[in-house]
Amino acid sequence: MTAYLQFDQVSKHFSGVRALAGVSFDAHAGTVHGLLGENGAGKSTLLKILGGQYRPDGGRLLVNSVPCQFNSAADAIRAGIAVIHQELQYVPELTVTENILMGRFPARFGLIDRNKARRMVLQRLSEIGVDLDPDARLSHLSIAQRQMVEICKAVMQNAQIIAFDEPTSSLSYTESEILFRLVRELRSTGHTLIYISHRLEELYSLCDACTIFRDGRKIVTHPVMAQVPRETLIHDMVGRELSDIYGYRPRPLGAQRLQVRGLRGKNDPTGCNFSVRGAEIVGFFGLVGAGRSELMRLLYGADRRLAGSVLLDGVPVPANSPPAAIEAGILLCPEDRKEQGILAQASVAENINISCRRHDLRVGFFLRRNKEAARADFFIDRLRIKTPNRDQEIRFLSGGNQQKVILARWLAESTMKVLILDEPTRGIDVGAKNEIYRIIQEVAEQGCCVIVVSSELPEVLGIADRVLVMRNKEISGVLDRSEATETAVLNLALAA
Amino acid sequence: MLKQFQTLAVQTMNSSHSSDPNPEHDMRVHSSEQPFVPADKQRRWLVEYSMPIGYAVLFILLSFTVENFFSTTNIIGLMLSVAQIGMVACTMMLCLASRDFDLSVGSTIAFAGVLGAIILEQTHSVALTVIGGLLAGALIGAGNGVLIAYLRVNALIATLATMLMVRGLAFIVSHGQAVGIANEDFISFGDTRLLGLPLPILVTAACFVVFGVLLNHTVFGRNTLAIGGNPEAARLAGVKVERLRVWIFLLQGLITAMAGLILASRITSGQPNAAQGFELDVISACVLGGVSLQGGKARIFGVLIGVLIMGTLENVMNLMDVDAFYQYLMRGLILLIAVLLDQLKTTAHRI
Amino acid sequence: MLKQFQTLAVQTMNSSHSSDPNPEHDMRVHSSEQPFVPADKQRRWLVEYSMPIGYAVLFILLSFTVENFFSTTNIIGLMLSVAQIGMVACTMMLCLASRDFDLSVGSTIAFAGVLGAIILEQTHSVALTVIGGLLAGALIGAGNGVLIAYLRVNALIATLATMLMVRGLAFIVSHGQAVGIANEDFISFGDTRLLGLPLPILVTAACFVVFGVLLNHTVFGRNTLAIGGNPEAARLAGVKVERLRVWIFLLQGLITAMAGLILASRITSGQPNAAQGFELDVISACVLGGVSLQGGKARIFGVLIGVLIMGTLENVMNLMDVDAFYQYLMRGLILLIAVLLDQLKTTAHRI
Amino acid sequence: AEPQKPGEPIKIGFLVKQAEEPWFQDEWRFAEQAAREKGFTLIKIGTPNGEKMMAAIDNLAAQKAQGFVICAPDVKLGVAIERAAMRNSLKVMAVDDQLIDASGKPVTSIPYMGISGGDIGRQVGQGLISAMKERGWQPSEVGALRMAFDQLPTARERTMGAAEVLKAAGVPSANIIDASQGKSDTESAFNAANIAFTKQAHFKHWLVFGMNDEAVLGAVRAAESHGLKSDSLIGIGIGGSKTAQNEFAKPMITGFYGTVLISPKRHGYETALNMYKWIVDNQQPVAVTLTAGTLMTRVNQAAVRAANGL
Ligand SMILES: Nc1ncnc2c1ncn2[C@@H]1O[C@H](COP(=O)(O)OP(=O)(O)OP(=O)(O)O)[C@@H](O)[C@H]1O
Ligand SMILES: Nc1ncnc2c1ncn2[C@@H]1O[C@H](COP(=O)(O)OP(=O)(O)OP(=O)(O)O)[C@@H](O)[C@H]1O
Ligand SMILES: O[C@@H]1[C@@H](O)[C@@H](O)CO[C@H]1O
Ligand SMILES: [Mg+2]
Ligand SMILES: [Mg+2]
Repeated sequence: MTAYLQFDQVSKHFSGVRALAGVSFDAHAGTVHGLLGENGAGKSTLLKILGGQYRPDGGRLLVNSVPCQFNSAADAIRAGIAVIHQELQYVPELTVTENILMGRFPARFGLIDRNKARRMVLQRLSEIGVDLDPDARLSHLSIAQRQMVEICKAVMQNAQIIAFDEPTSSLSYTESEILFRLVRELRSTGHTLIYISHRLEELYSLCDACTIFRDGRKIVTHPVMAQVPRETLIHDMVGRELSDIYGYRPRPLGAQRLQVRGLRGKNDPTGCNFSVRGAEIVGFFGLVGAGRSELMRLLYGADRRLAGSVLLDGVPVPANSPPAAIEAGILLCPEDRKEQGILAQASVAENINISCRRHDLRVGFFLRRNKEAARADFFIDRLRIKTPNRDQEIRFLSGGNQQKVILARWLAESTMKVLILDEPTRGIDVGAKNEIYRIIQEVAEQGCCVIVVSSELPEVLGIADRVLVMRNKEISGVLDRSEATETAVLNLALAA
Repeated sequence: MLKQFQTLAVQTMNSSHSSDPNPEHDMRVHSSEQPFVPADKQRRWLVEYSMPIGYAVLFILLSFTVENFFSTTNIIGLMLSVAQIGMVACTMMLCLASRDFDLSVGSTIAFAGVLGAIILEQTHSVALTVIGGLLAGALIGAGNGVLIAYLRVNALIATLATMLMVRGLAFIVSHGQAVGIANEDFISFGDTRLLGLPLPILVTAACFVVFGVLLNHTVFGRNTLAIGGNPEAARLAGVKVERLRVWIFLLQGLITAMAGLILASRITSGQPNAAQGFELDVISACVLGGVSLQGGKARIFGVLIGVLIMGTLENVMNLMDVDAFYQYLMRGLILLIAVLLDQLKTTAHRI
Repeated sequence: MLKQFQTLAVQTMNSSHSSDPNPEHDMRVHSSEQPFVPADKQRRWLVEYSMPIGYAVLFILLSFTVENFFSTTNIIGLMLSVAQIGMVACTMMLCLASRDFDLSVGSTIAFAGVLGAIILEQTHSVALTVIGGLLAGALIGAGNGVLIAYLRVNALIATLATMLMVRGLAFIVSHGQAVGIANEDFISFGDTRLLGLPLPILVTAACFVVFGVLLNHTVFGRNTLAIGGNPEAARLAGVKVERLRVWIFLLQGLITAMAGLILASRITSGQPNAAQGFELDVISACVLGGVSLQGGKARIFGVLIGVLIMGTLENVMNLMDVDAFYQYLMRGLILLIAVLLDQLKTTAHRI
Repeated sequence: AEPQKPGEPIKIGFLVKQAEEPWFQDEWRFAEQAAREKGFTLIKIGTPNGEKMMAAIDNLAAQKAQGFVICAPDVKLGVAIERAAMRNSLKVMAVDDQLIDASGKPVTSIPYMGISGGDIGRQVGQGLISAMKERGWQPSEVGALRMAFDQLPTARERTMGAAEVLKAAGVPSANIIDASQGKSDTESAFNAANIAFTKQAHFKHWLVFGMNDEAVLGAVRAAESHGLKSDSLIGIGIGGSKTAQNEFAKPMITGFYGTVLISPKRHGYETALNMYKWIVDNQQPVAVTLTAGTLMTRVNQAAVRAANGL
């Protein structure tokens, strides 16, 4: 049987960076082919070549044994290829319908048939099992909902080849399940699917075959993924053994430090109450739109507080001002790295130092270049951020590496008392996750309160001392580490 | 093909977290939980239409307080005074919506007028005049488009350059002198009336209708907003971004040339230094009407209101005989008040 | 907390460069595995410095081909002609870098000059004149900043409004008449020479140095770029976005007022209609120098070159006696060529 | 035209092309004086371009004015003004610049009072020549700097008029140097003149003229930075504005020798008055009234200004 999609010695260089070096592998119709590899291994670059966004420097691409050369995304779409990119590509001011049908509106003489468009989208959305208002603007949706729109957009292209680049990184449990069903359905109807993820569990449950990348090279293709042990995969990916990636170490908890009382923002019907002890790691779990991110932004002062108070060590934290929160020792690493995190045109070093540099300025005003450089290099090294140097603009880094840089920005803070990480390991490879969990523990060990918001259930269970579950903008339950099982948490997240 | 998903999804929910007997409940995490209360709906409506309502209130107020304001002559005069700005604002809206910028419109108005007058002088043919003028405008626009879309020159600089070059051309072809127009047919276009309204006003009205439909009901319009909102996303969705941008500029050039010809007919001459500073007026009207300079946002109705506000302002100040120096002050102040009011609304909307 | 990061950082620096058995060492995926080939480095260097190199080449070429170009008098004249643009371009750079926009600088120049001249006329005190002028500028700037940062008025409209209002004020306080300056101390500032260079040129040079340092070596500068690149991210990273923006505009007002006073001293009078269209010249110079209108990108060196290109262009055309009408054409053309060349470079860089 | 109905208030428009220019401020001031004396309402509108001018005429009609005086942004707007006035049954009179039609002939139906750009220019030229002769400079040795702003037709007419006289008096054409101002302000004039002085460093004596006082002032300042002081430079402007008076008020004599003053009083007061009489008594003004300028220097300034009612 010949493969439906073949990569033949595909290479790609960016100025000074080798992203892909002669990669070859085949993907077959009616299968899901997983791509694995560390951050910056070249996975997304490969999909961008597949989607016609980049042209390869060398090698070629065969679809159904026919060599293809794409000069634009439109060419790839015409060849029956749909790609769901890692960095979501939507138009914030347009509606769900308009985003999904962009480039292919049903129209007569250029006039859009709005009703038909709306019907088409509504039908497909409900077929997939997503409940979304087709007239809502994307800017009003949560990231997870935007991600579902992207998926729907790709599916509606009627492509034979569909590639997913870390689709679950911004989905929570329910949507992920919907997505998995969708992927299996597409497989059963004979589509060729490429699937990138850093979550081994989902790769095992979805993929038939898989290919592992490292530093732009293909390490190995496993025709039957199920037969490959987890350890082998991890070793091939990161080049070393990792036994327990969470590395949880119990530690003595301190006194109550952070107290949140009746905190309420625009969308909350009631206020939220909770508290965190010193040295404690609290995990927040919930389904999409459960209101976790909103709560954290309120706590941090990024959104308008309507009622309630936040006390840190008994002292009230001023509302509505992130700088004041930072002053008080509360830090928030936001969930949306593209919109709220990266300074796209600034260097890696700049992105790391932007906030914490205020501690080591010269004469209160001038920068200390070498100190900042040393700090940047330290984190590049410790988080294994793949970049040619600290002066590279962050937008040229792979998604996972950008996430690491943003994390480094917050981990570099030396005066933190409360560290809030919203979806911190989104898109990060196993090796680096392990490192991040270790740092989180270190931070906690020094008496900080750590709050980790995550939609990855194993992660929450793996690192938290206590799990708070949110549902419908309220905290629906609190579970100690010993009580927090998958079922218990999900019951709280879903129950009426 | 995927029809069974809904049910499948429901099954998953039930099987994996069985406690809920109501299958539909789980899936609808959003809308059901964020219902719009009627009060909210009313407020949204108010917010949506605050600009036209605001303008209507202003209009009524002025009718009662400013002598001679509410009279046919004056209203027609008012509309005539913004006819050119109105036409060009329609295409400028598209241009801004696609995250571009066009400073060359003032020069194009002048050039089209001068060129038209010269052609008319030479050939005495109105048809050739119109064709020549429009063609020149379309070419200028397309040139801008190619520079910006294909050669990726910054729109500000590119259109600043064409602004200078086209103005230069207008001076060169006319030797710096206004070119008189004697042809009655051509001149009469500027003051002929249909249904009591001068033709230029009707043309402007037609522009608003056509470009309103174009923006809201055609692929062209939606794609324009898409490339303004996120060009990369539009490209990845298969939109021919470059071609579209050239078309937008071409249209802009065409309509601007038309405005230039109409102006020439109204003032019975082609003036090489006409319409200086026109570009800022047009862009201001658009921005006042809620078009975002960051692209991706446009409303034809807003632009209409923006244009009317600009015209009313000028008109009322002249009716009230405001001193020329204080007119500057007032214009600035009222511009500020207009956007501040508009701003209050969006802030209210956001929080 | 986590104070050891600092120490750790230093350790890592030391250890990783010695041949230690530290297992972390192998993990350094970056530099070692992706070496920069020298050719690439050279090209990057060329790309980085293409603008200054290009300007240098142009300068040498002109020195040989255009009579009178390369003479002390002419070069000083050239620099003098862009002294005002240069000063204001420094702060405009910051303004654009933070994704803002300022159209009010031309009016502020005029107003500061007129106000200064009036104060001088009344008090005969140079100190009061300077203080008064600068204060007015700072107030105008701060006003812009508050409107834009706190009241969230669109920068284009806000500064267009102040542009109108301030121009109006300039006319009102001077009754539309030039205000003469007779004070020798004040006038001498405009033509005193130090080290052979007129003071205005030295002031401009100082501005470039100060704002270069400000941009690249201070928190202020870095945060300015940050809020331009991604305001939301900057806010979440603890940057006091609103306050910073007000400061940027305040500085802009201050420096612009200084430019206005210097201009008044050079032309020995405060002219209420001075510097019309100045804002576009300044913004063009910045954009020509690679400052992005989308914010987040600025280079002081680029701005300097942008300003010099603008000045040289004008200077050479006058030296070569280019006809006034053709000057428009040439200015547009050369502007285009300059950005096109610059564009080629970034395209080369991108692919 | 039908005679004025009794009882209706009389309103007269006064439209000028550049309201910010001191000249027009003065003109308006004197027109106001006529309005006060005769008890009519004066409506002042600035109309920087053809479009604004058309709007202003419509606006006058809406205010039920009976007539207007205009200095149009461009003289070729004659026909448009004629038609707009007729459409709105308004009486119209031109001031300062005479209106012409498509073929360049004066629009005879519109009475005119004002100056001829060429004549004023020639007056400047004569002033320069006599001052030059007084100092004993040879026409063949002086440089004559024409501050050119040719985008503006009247500016061109004026400077060309001056140049004409200089040539006739023996200044070689080659000695007449153009300095093109990008804008019509002092700084642009400064920069343009600066280059000219750099290029033509061989001239030891200079004559400077331009479209207005600001242009000449810029050139004088530029000359000073080239070491050319009042003893080697004669500049004569046009207008007699505050800019010129400021120069005359300086303790030290500068290169700004004089200016040709035109009388805003006659233009403002008399035109408004004539229009009033036309409306009320149906007394049509004379078709053309030309006013002349007066050369005003540091020495005779007080007398000249007084003679013009300033
Ligand atoms: N436009 C670009 N310019 C320069 N370097 C680039 C560019 N795009 C990607 N790279 C580099 O190419 C390499 C591969 O990136 P890619 O995005 O394919 O990684 P990835 O495997 O998808 O990683 P992740 O898991 O983090 O998403 C990285 O080192 C990245 O920095
Ligand atoms: N800008 C916005 N405008 C309107 N509604 C919003 C906006 N941002 C979020 N929401 C809504 O608020 C709800 C809560 O979102 P939030 O991001 O806090 O949830 P979450 O628990 O963090 O889940 P996730 O981040 O996975 O979506 C979502 O349903 C979303 O639709
Ligand atoms: O524009 C000029 C004005 O400056 C004054 O000189 C009178 O005549 C007008 O034509
Ligand atoms: Mg990737
Ligand atoms: Mg969230």
